[in-house]
Amino acid sequence: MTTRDLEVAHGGIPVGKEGIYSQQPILSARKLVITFGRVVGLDGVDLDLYPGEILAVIGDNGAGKSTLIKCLTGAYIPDSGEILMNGQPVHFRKPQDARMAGIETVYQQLAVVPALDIASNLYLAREERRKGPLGSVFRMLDKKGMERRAGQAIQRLGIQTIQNMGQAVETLSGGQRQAVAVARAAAFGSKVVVLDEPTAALGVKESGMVLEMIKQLRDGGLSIILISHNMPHVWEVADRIHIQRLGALAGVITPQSHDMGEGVAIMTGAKRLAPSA
Amino acid sequence: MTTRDLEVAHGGIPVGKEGIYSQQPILSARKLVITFGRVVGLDGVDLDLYPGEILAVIGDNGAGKSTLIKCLTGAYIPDSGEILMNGQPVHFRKPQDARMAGIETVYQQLAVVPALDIASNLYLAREERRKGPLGSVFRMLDKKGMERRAGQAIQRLGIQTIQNMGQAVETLSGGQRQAVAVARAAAFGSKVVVLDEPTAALGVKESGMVLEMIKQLRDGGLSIILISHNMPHVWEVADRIHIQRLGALAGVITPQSHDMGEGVAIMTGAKRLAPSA
Amino acid sequence: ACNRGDSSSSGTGGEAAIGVTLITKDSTNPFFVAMQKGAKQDATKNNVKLTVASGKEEGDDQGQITAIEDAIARGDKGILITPMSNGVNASMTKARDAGLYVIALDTPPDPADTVDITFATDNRQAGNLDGKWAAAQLDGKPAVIALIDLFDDKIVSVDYNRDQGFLEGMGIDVADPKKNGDEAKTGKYTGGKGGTYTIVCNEAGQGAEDGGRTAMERCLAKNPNINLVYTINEPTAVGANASLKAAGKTAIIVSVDGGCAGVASVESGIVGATSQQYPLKMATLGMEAIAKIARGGEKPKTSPGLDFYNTGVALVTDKKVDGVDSISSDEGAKICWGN
Amino acid sequence: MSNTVTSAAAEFARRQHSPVQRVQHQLHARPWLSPLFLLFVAFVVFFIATPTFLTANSMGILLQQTAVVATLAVGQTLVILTAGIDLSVGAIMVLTMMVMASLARDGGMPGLLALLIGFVLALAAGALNGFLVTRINLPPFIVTLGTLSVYTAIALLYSGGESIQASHLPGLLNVLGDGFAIGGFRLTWGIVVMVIIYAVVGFALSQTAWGRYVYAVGDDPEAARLSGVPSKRILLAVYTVAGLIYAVAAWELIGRAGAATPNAVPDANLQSITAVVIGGTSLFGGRGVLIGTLLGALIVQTLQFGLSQMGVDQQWRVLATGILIVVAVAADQWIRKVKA
Amino acid sequence: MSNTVTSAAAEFARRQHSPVQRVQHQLHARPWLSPLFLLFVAFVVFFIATPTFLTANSMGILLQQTAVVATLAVGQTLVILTAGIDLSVGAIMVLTMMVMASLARDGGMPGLLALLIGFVLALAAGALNGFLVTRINLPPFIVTLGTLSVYTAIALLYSGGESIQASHLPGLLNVLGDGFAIGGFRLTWGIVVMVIIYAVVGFALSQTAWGRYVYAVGDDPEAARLSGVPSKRILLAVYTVAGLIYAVAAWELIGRAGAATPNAVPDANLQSITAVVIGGTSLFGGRGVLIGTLLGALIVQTLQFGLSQMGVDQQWRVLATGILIVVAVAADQWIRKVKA
Ligand SMILES: Nc1ncnc2c1ncn2[C@@H]1O[C@H](COP(=O)(O)OP(=O)(O)OP(=O)(O)O)[C@@H](O)[C@H]1O
Ligand SMILES: Nc1ncnc2c1ncn2[C@@H]1O[C@H](COP(=O)(O)OP(=O)(O)OP(=O)(O)O)[C@@H](O)[C@H]1O
Ligand SMILES: OC[C@H]1O[C@](O)(CO)[C@@H](O)[C@@H]1O
Ligand SMILES: [Mg+2]
Ligand SMILES: [Mg+2]
Repeated sequence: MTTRDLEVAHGGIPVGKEGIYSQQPILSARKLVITFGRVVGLDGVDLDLYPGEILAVIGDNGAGKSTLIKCLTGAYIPDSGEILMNGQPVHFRKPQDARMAGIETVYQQLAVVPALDIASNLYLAREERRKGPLGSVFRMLDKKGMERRAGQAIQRLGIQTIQNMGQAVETLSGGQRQAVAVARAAAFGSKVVVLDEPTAALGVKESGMVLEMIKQLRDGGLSIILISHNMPHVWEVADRIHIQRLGALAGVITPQSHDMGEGVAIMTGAKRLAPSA
Repeated sequence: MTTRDLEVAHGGIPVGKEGIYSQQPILSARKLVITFGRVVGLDGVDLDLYPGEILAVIGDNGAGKSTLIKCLTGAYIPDSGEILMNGQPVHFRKPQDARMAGIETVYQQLAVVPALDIASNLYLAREERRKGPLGSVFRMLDKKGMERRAGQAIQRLGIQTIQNMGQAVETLSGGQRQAVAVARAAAFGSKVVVLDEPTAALGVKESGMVLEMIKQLRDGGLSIILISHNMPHVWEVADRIHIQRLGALAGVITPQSHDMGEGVAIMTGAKRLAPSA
Repeated sequence: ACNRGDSSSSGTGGEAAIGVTLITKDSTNPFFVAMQKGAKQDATKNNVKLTVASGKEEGDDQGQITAIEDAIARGDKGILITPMSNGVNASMTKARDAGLYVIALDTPPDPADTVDITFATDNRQAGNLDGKWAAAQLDGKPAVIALIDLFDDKIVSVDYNRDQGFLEGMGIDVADPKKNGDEAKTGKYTGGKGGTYTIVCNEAGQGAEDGGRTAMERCLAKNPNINLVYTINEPTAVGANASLKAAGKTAIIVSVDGGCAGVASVESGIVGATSQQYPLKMATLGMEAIAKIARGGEKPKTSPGLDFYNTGVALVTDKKVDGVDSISSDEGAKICWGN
Repeated sequence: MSNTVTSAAAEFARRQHSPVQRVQHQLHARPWLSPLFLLFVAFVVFFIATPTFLTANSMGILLQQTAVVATLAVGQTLVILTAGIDLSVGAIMVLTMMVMASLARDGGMPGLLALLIGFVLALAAGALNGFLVTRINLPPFIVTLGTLSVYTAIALLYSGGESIQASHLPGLLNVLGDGFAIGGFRLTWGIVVMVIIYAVVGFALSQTAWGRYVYAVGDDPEAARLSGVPSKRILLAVYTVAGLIYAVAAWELIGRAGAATPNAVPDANLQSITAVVIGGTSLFGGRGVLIGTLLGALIVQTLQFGLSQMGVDQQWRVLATGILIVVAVAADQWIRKVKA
Repeated sequence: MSNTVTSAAAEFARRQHSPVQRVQHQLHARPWLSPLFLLFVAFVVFFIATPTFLTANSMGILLQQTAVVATLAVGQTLVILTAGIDLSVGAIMVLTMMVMASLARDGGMPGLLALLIGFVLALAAGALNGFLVTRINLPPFIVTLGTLSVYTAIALLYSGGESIQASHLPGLLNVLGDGFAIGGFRLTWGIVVMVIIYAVVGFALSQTAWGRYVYAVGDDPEAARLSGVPSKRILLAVYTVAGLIYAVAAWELIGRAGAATPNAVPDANLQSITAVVIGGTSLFGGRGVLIGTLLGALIVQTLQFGLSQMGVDQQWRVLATGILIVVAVAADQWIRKVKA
């Protein structure tokens, strides 16, 4: 029985989203297993992400959420199992491979380079060169341009306390740093954006703006995986919810099929999602 | 006009807590200023923490919350201003000084040593020696004992996915790591416990247990400073709420005097806490 | 600021102090330390303002080149140098082109006319004396030889001259006379009464005690029956002896240097014979020569048949053998250097 | 209370514009200003102490003395910026030098060809380092410690340990020792080449994406990797480029020493690392500017040259240099930290 | 679906108990098993290659040859664990050795007193390093580079550059070169002292709070500081203890070389660092075990000794050692990483 069946069986198709679920998933995982020494990280996990949907992943601490998305984005190489993009098996050996395939990720341990400034981090591995021969021949960076656009991207997330884009990321507050990482993913994701607890360090207003941004990205046609411990946020934006428990998939629900309490109950093991419930 | 007046003027004395506010604050800050190059971190901030209370600190990203508690706990040395413990000026030159004075802190960028295991981190700088001459003469550590007690401390926070106390902290999930830091502060705080976003990475259940623990600590007579972006959490446990805005103190309220919406409005500058409101 | 004049030349004409730099290979080898000390004393006598410099360690050509340039910039009149290798030849030439007198000590450069003159031990001869003496001592017995050389990662003339000179003295065919270790490992030696020989090892001791010990240990582990040990210099001999002692073995040790410590070892029987060198003489002669030439005097001449001025070498041993000139440890102690 | 806030902020704003603050800001923005200042102080002191120091001639010599190590230190800076270390600096230089010289000896091969072969060899030697670091995942210290022995041994075995005098070599191999004089100030082509290398690599580090990657990989390799920086390719490139730079140093050295010699600059490792570290680059990677390295190399050389011009003896010079290095770096730290 | 999960978990559980998995687990828990294994392989190879290698006599010699560097490397390990580096290792040893020997020369002072003064001096020299690192906040590389020069110069100036033969020294200063034999296997007191130092420091590192602090300070200085670890005190202690250990090495060296000599072990820095790094300790601090250092020192010495017993020529030995170091560390990494 595949995850597809499960979801239809339990969560059903989210209201008003029927169309996209007849398409092929843009990203799928089949029976992913990964172990660290004696610790089992993932224990045969399936996942499907459809075009234009927001798939939330929830689960207790240590349930394997971050490990799962690391496997999906090339940061970890699973011991076994398969990853498919648009139905084709893919083998991401490194995060760069996933980026090339259009998957942009905000990792939980924010992948920012401490000594580099905000603009450099935002454009890291995505640098823009100057116009003309200075750029094409001498490969000179368009520093001014990148700084200006970085400022706009950060502003869009409502972070007003950052005073200049030349500040080293290591001197930023926790939330400011997270905003940099989120802004980067939002700016560059072309097909899939994966966000591992993107609002954990953000304030009320800033969180709201990130949720808004996520919806906009979805409406723009991107697919999104959102990991969060904030249930109201999840129920607000998610189309479907993948519940991870003790390294395994406990089931897929939708905000329509289950309420927050039920979701949490499944997540903590208080309730089981019976195959025919 | 002092913070004390302000609070009485606006927040008033929290219901049922009248007694403690006639005592001397256990920890106070007066006109703290700190700058980083051209960035103003704190701009003359006052703070009072009374015995046996939970003081929440809220504010937008970059408002100076972490900077404030770093100054209070010896991690930063303020450029000017005064810190008092029980009315006596103190000069913490390093975090260890604050610890010696009974202040235990969970920093936002969790101060855990990546390569050390969970038990070692929990007991870092608090090690216990073996009984008998092995401990007193040879200063041998009681590794077994510390591991056992560490396991219990972690369990108390509801983290069930940690499989052994000998696991290096760098291999833990974000939430597991946070749990280690919180468990440490809870175990060793003797007068004041400072928690900078202690539940940011925690799951629903685990967050709940940490809030429970915070209340227990308070009920046990400790004073607590809690920084959080989670307004429901704050309104649930805080006795008073210090609102930080753009590096300065915007006012002190209580959950009784203001509701969440008002709190957020003050925090974001949508509403001002007029001296005579 | 560029033309503040040169204080050393603005004195009282002919009697003004002249600047001279002494550049040794390193500053830790007792031999060079003695040379520096001697030179300092001679400097006062000759009204010379002496600056002492050296490479950081054996093999530091660049350090010597820098020291030469420094001397030129300082306006010195002459340089006394124990050239590290041919790598410094060009700089010595540059110094001479700039009008300085360059005198080599201890190690003749190749070609010899790179410098104005060299005052040195005949290192080939030094090794040769050791070899002849050792062959005679063996008295026809089979020779089981350990060769404790200077380096295994650099090629330096004293290294092969002494090693190959020693083997030549023993009467062993050395194949390429400028290459250590390419001779047959076994065969016959013709020195003394003649006999068979085995070369157990060529090991590098870095010219120091601890290196000498490690080298000798390796040799002994290969063949515990070694009865003849050649060492590049006396510090090496000390280490080699410590190793023999620890292993409870005895062997004839020969060496080069003749420092006071080395001569004492000869007296106590630890070292059988050592070829004594005269670093102070090198320094003195060099200093006098420069002082003289710089004040308009004449250049000294090289020793007959050699392209350098031979400062002499004498074999110090208390077991004199026929056909090899030597002096006793008592005599050696009177003219030794260092402590 | 809002009064307090405003006044503190205002006070701070005032302080911002005090001259000391402004100097401090410059020092933060341009971290090499402080070593430059130290160098200047050293110049003034030596100028007062000895007449032969600040002459056109001496300055030319000082630059010549600095050129080879300063060039090596460019490669070393690249490697250290990636949180690596290169102990094979000197070995690659010597190997290249001996191969170039042996090939071209007495017209055996045209100078240009010999030079090119040397460059390719150095590039390969650097690439091998990079390969071992990136593919076999070995610590750079171990890799370059190993190749230090290997390249040194090959250089010795190949050259038979003998040096080759300039007179046996084609002009091209010697040309970097030649130069031109501006007044009494003699500049060699070697110095010119060194300056060009600083300019080119400095440009690459500060103005191109490649340079950012070098910093990123050194500062936080995991974050760089997760951000999509092609870390392994960058590392491989760094070691390879470093090899190439050591070949240029080899060329300079032939001109400078007037010979190719297998035992040149035995402490090239320590000297090049010292220039980098005194220049303010962190041994932990990711932090530093290239121009600092040049200043670092100049500071060390200036101390030694100045003391030697003063006629200070070797032992005392070693002592003084040791003390001065510590004092210089302490002063540097202090200057940067001063609070108004 | 629950089926899938269970079977994957079960499969994993099965794999856990395969022999390979168990070996792997041991390798992770005891990282020094893998260098130990490599050492064993080297022994077997040399045993087959040459009859003189695996004899009681040779083994005694091998240990004696390793002792001094292995002792120095204990101090170096402490420093490197704190993410520092000590370039003054050899300088402190030589300075101590010359002072001890000069004082006691020809009965000038009782051996014990001279020894104690030497120890105090080394302690002070180490403490000065620590002071500069912790109070003036200078990078350890710079500090010890500076004191390397300073201590070396003082040693030379003090001793006049002359060595002092054992025959002029009291028995106590020489005693570590003496020993006893078990069959043909000769152990010196120097080896015994070295083993004791490993035991004591190893105990302190693994069993005491102090040891944890050393690791913590090296792994994440900021986290350690915020956790209340007295970082500066620990660093100061580390450099001071390291100084003391170098004094012991000086004592061992007098016994071994049969003389106190100012140019002993010129590459003590590189040798001690090499032992530490080959032993698996990270140059970035916070990771490593002391016993690895001993194995690292033994591996290098075994390669050199074994090759020399095989009669390999000098240049080729340098070449082979270089290659073998890289291969050994690569094999080490590979062994640790093997997946079932
Ligand atoms: N490199 C590693 N080595 C050992 N164990 C690991 C490693 N990485 C992850 N783990 C373990 O795998 C399990 C899953 O971790 P993961 O980070 O995926 O959890 P998570 O669901 O993201 O939790 P959180 O909500 O706390 O972020 C945890 O028990 C963790 O300790
Ligand atoms: N070392 C530093 N150098 C420069 N600026 C700094 C430094 N530390 C903090 N800042 C700046 O000070 C301001 C306050 O930061 P702080 O970390 O106190 O914010 P915060 O209120 O804790 O925010 P968050 O909710 O995001 O954690 C921010 O603008 C930050 O960029
Ligand atoms: O190391 C070689 C050098 O050592 C000496 O023998 C002195 O001990 C010198 O004559 C020689 O140049
Ligand atoms: Mg996670
Ligand atoms: Mg914060």
